[in-house]
Amino acid sequence: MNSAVVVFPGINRERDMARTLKLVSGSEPAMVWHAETALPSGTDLVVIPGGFSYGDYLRCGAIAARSPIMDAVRAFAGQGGLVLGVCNGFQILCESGLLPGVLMRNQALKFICRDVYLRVERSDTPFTRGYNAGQVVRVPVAHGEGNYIADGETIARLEGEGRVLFRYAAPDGMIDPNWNHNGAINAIAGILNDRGNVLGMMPHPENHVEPSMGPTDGRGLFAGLVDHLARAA
Amino acid sequence: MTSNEPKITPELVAEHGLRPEEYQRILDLIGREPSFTELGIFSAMWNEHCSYKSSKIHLRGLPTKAPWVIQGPGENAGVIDIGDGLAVVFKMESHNHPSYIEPYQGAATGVGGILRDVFTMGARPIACLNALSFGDPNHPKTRHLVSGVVAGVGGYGNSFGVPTVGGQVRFHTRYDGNNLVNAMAVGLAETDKIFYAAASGVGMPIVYLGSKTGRDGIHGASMASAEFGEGAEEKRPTVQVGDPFSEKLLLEACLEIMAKDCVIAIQDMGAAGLTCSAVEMGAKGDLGVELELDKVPCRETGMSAYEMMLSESQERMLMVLKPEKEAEAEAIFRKWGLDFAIVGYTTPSKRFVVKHGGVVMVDLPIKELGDEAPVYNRPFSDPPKRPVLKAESVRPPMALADALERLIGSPDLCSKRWVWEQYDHVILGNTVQRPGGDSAVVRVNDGPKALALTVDVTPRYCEADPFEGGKQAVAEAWRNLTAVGAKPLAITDNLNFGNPEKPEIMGQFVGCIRGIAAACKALDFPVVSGNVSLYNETQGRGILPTPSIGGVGVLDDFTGSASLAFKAEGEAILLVGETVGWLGQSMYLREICKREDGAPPPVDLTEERENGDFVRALIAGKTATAVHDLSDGGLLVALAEMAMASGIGAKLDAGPVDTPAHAFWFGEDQARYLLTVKASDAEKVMAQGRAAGLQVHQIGMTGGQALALPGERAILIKALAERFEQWLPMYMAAGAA
Amino acid sequence: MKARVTVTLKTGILDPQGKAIEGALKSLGVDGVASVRQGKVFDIEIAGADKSRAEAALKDAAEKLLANPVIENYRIEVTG
Amino acid sequence: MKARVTVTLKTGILDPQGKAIEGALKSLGVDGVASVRQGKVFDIEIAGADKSRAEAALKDAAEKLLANPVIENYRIEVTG
Ligand SMILES: Nc1ncnc2c1ncn2[C@@H]1O[C@H](COP(=O)(O)OP(=O)(O)O)[C@@H](O)[C@H]1O
Ligand SMILES: [Mg+2]
Repeated sequence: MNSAVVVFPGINRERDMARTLKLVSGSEPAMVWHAETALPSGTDLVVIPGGFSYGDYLRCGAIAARSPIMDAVRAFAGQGGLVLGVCNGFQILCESGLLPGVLMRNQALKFICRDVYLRVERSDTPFTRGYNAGQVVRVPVAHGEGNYIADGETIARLEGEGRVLFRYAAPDGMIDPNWNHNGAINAIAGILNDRGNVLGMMPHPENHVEPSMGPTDGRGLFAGLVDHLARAA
Repeated sequence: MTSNEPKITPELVAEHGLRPEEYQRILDLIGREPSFTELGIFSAMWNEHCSYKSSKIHLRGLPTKAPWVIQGPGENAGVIDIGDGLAVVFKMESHNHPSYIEPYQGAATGVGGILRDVFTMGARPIACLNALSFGDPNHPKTRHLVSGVVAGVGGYGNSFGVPTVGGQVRFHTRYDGNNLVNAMAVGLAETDKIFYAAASGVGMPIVYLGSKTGRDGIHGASMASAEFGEGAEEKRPTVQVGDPFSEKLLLEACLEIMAKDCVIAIQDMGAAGLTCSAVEMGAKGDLGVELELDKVPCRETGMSAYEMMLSESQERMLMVLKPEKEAEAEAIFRKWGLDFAIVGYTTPSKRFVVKHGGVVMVDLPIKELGDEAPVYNRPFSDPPKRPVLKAESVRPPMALADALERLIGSPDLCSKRWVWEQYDHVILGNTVQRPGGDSAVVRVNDGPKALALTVDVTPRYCEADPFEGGKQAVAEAWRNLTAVGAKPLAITDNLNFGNPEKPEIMGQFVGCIRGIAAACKALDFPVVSGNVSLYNETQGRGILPTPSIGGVGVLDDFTGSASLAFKAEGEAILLVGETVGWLGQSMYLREICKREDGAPPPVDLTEERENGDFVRALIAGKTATAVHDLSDGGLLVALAEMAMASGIGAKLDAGPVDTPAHAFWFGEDQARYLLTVKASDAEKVMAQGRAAGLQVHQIGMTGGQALALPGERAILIKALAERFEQWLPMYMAAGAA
Repeated sequence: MKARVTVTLKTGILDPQGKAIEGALKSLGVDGVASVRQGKVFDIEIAGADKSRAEAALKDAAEKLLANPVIENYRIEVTG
Repeated sequence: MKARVTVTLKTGILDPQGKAIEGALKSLGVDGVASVRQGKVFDIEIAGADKSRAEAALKDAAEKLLANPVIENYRIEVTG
């Protein structure tokens, strides 16, 4: 798997992401600085990691979404390339127009770092083939602005087209406001673009992949991607 | 030295916090009247914060050496060797007053400052901790302060990208007008790539790095600077605003130029900014420094030499650069979007010369600026010894079960989840043990090595008996590191006290330091860095003496670390250490009996060491399945914490007949641990303990869904956990945002 | 030239911050507060003296970056 | 009654937000941007029709909560 991790000033989970990509896929990702205008040739997967790009000043992800490398990411996605945005990456994808909607401040107006439970809604996508539909996975979140909203029409489309891939849930998989820590509409934790090749999600699967460190539920996402790309090749 | 600077008057001198005799010392030293800018520089260098004038002679008594200490106190941070060519760089620092004035920014810039101290030395920060003391929960400002401080600590660390993995939060009315914010940062470096502040070589370029200089945090001459003209009020912000985004860039840029071998010396600009950093670099290297202020990147126009020299704008550094590396270093800083300017040179003269607009504004002997700072041996008086409170004299006002429920839901003992969930504690992917245990455990690189980190102090003990309290703070840190299986290596201290000009406060200070020193010596646990914060007083009333101790230990293999949660039903619960039932200064006495009196529990350092070594060996041998040290609240509270962490209860035996039950279960005797072992191992472990001359007794078995004490109603773990988690969120939700 | 761009949330978009402030003001006993919504202002210095050119630049700034049209409206004033 | 409280940073106080936005606008090529400072607005509905009473309440709100006088200035407008 040839992955590329895009690094904006202020991004701070790029090392976590790179370590996980290496661990699961066996190959080192390329680190791509925001001022570049092209992705390394042969890239199969672009990852925009978490952090506080440009301090998240103005709105989270807003400034990064307008940097030069994002034109290349847009073109890559336009050709069907796989793009994964995690946390700040999700926010950047929304701000850049690659995904609909916006991430508002958490309902409780506080940054929250804790393990949450996600219900995987579908397993027939490149991002979730490592899971079973309905499976509940435990991964950490760490954000102040993860409260997903979009207008009614957009939400209806996302739901209607099965583009909500992850939802915050109780450990038993039930959707329950008590387990929706940021107040996202329909408990949305991760969504797909209309073409199915761009995923944005708030939680950090990359932080739960090593057995010696604790839960490994995040691994399925990356393992699924490796598998998908291997088959496509 | 002309210009339109104000004339030096006795009032101006006083406003700079300099006493007449201190001013006389300046006159004697330089043989003339100082310029206004020079006065500002003296005031910055000779204030308590920079000169340690009240504390210096006492700090000298702290043990600072051990074979694993690479750098003790005196640099930006302490450095210890953890083997495999790796070093840990760490320090703790206070930002108390700013956090009272502007809680969010005050706390945020406190975190920013300590992170800079660590990465200035070439270390990548891998963890932060914080110790917070607030006033009475019912004081009208407390909630606002808690909310702002916690958001500020989190806001900076989360954005910078370092996990905040541990700390302390306490409430007491004695912090009403003086909340404490102590922030600790821990970084990792290679032992042969540590960077220091001492300049070397004459004619070397001095480079200014980072953010631009503004009029942030210029203290002292409030009236004097008002003479500068209209809008003086507007020009005099005393609160700095943090910019974690810039600091993150500064970190990456600094580590990059260090890796490229561009740096001779480097120093962050902290308190007294450019002044302190430039003087320190020169003085430590036995060199003079000449600065050209017209080259300093400024955020505002028309800044005077005085303002530039005293500005405390954040996210800045000063570096002595290898001249041949100039272009390379500059390119790195430009890439990260940061300012880079050569603002001066080292000189052979041992003088500190500052020019502005072609005029020499400052010309002072550089070594004397620091070395000749006044040193005071302030009078101190030992506080009266408090009587030892006999357990028999304390009547239990309620049943044990009720007391436990009340204690576990009290402000100091309740869960601090509300706080640490606002801190990203998992970023970097190395947090093996998250907040909530005895020590945080953070993997080093990809392991198997790991660090154990903790911050501890029990201010009520320090107040009742400074010497025992100082010992206890160190012993508790050592115990917490031991409880996860780590070998304790070294500490940083942050000494928060009231007004040192009062003999009784000075007595607390001296007593605590002596206690700290005694414990450090006995436990081979030297002090490698620290910070002193004095004058924490409002309306003549000082804070509780609060010497926060930040401890660092090492584990050879993180997968072998112990945690406090019970692991299985049917295991034997062992208590290590002697229990006499010490109620003086206990949480039970304060929260249940509403009394704060008596002598605090004495700390037997030999016992501390023997018990700790015994427990650590049981962890290393994988015999101990869960471990927890005993502290605030005593035995029953510790048991409750182990049970709540696991959801498994315990069936407990009756305590000894000759100790009152409430004293046995809630007494705060020191040097104790609780651990669980397989039932089949219990006899063997107790025999080992006896053979070593230690007290090791079985007190019950794990199992069930409650804590079952003989003769008491069962205490359901679930109900207990609800109380434990409830207080802080409820308290915070009850007030205005 | 000095200008101000004010960015406010569109009607109908939930404003948790505004709500929290509203609650806080009420519990502080501030008289008669019925609702609060929070927005942002940007005070911008623009080079040059041509007002209509400045306005065009500000519009550009607002649309390219300062406001997110999914949730926000903006208003421009050149103040002098 | 409708009112707006505008809270801005005092001169000289560092505005990291403004600085980052300024940089972004420049690199987006927005014409002539020299500096940006960011502030907040609060659009507040006040019950009753007494303007001076409303102003007093808003002043109270600004001082108690909306602005931190150490670093911020505020301005009140009752708009109708
Ligand atoms: N209480 C203390 N115990 C040990 N060392 C201390 C103590 N207080 C200060 N020091 C040491 O004195 C030096 C100067 O401290 P400080 O002025 O706080 O550093 P900085 O200039 O980095 O802010 C540091 O090396 C610090 O570690
Ligand atoms: Mg320093």
